[in-house]
Amino acid sequence: MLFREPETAALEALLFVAKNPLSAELLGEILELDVLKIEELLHELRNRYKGDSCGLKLLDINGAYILGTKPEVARYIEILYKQPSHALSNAALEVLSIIAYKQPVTRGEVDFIRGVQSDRALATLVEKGLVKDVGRKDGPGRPILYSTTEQFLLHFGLSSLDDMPNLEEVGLDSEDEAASALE
Amino acid sequence: MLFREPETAALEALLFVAKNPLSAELLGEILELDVLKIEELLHELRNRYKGDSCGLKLLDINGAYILGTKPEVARYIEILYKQPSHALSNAALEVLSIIAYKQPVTRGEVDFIRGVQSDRALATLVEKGLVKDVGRKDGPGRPILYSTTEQFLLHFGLSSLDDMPNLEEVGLDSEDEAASALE
Amino acid sequence: MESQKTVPQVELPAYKGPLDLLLTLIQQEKVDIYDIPIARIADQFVEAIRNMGPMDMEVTTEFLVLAAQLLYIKSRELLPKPPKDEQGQVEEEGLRQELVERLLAYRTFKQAAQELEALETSSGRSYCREVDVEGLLANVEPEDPLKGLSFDALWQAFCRVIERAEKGEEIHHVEPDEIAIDVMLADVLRRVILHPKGMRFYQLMRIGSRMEMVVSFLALLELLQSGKVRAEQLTLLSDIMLFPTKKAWEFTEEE
Repeated sequence: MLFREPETAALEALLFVAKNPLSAELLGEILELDVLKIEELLHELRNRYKGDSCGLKLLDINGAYILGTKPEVARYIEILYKQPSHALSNAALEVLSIIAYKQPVTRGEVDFIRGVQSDRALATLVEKGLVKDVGRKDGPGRPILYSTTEQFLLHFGLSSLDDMPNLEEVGLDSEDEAASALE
Repeated sequence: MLFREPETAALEALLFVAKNPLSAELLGEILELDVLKIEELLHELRNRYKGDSCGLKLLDINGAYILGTKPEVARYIEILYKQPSHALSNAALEVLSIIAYKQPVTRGEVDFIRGVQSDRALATLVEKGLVKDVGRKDGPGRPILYSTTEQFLLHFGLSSLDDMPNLEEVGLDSEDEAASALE
Repeated sequence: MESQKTVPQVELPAYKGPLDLLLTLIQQEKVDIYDIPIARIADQFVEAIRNMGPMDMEVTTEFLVLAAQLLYIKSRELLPKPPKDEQGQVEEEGLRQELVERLLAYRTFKQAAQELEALETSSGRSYCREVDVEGLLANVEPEDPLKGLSFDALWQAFCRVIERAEKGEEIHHVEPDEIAIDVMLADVLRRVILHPKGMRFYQLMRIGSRMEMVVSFLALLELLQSGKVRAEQLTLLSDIMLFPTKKAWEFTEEE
């Protein structure tokens, strides 16, 4: 256990910097040790990483070795690297709501309803996979038609667009008034 | 020692996967621990790596942390990467020392101090990522200014520029005069 | 000359420049850098360059420049000094002083370079990993951009659109008699579209002026004529109800 310490250190360092898994043969060549000895040192490393306070792990990939992280710590790594997802802007929400209610719809139609340009908000929605291009509208310029995606339905727990609250049912005050007057 | 084991493991894993050194503040945010606690866990890791059979090392670069390999095992890594030892030439070391102590500095200033052209040595240093272009000096020709990089700190095992060996005071004073004669 | 015998020890390619060579010669002579025996050192310097053999032209030039400087200082010192030539005296001192300063500065950084070299061997040469972030995250699902968003928030966004249409900001900010028919046309159509279950004609009025009513009515007539809006009046005295038709969505083509 106490001998071969420098070689164990070198072995660990090699497995640490390796870009691809290293075979026991290659490790043996570099460290000038026979493969059996390498296997022994690898075993020692594997044991060392077993402790709960250790976040590293010896990965054996088709008989070649490399250091990796334990699955238990994966979520922290995700936090480190995940792009903080920015909440959708008000403009994007407005565009999304219009598309949800009146799909398929063109950008020009969305612009008209909102009374302002919606190109940037629309691009964000497409990029985030909430809205997609579903074809082109007949007529001059053949503008692109947009609809919501499955991801949109999934998020709101809707199995289809028919499950969307009805614009007529949810009601606007003035609109309710108007509707009741009508009945 | 025995509590906070999962956090220590996560800390080690974060330092392992980090692309750049991580500050204690960021680590604290990810692990939901205060900075003091992080420092404590870092201390624990540092001690763990002290063993001769350990090839890793906790690097502290400008107050941020990352895992690296110990200097003792460098030659094995150089064999793995099939790189000749990346030790620097004397000329490169001279250029580097001038840049390190006088940064930001132009090539002309370096040349003046050395009394010889330094372009080739400087190009090597830039290529190795030890030195970088940090802008241009005001004045005729607007020459490029060079400074050292984090890679420089790593290469020499320094935590920050403050860890650089002290220069003889006399030397620096007269040198400043000489350099100002150039400007 | 005696000094010439010491010169061949010098292994020239090791010199990093003329200052380095000069410094080495001074160290070999074991003389104070502030009190260089210029005549002797200059000769040694020139001799050393002579022994260099073919070298990089630029490097050779740099050595020659310093050699010339040394020889110049030497010649000044050897010349008998005219008693009243104070300026010459000052100039000579200045040249020597400048040389000393450059040597001192160079020596400082040469030492610093040696210290760095020692550091490189003892504590440096740490290697970090090359991290493949994309690989790390390959199995991670991208975060839901709708995370934390309730349906209510989406609905509120829609209500904001409706409110804005109701307010008709561009209408309010214009004097009623300036309301252009096409502005009013878009405004009326937008509001009718947002009331799929119908809205009363009088709801279109915001200001209530006669001009507004006339322009709104003209806009409505045009919308009725183009078939984008349908009007209903259940009884003679009840309100006129306005509904969007399928054709209401054909406005973009006109824009």
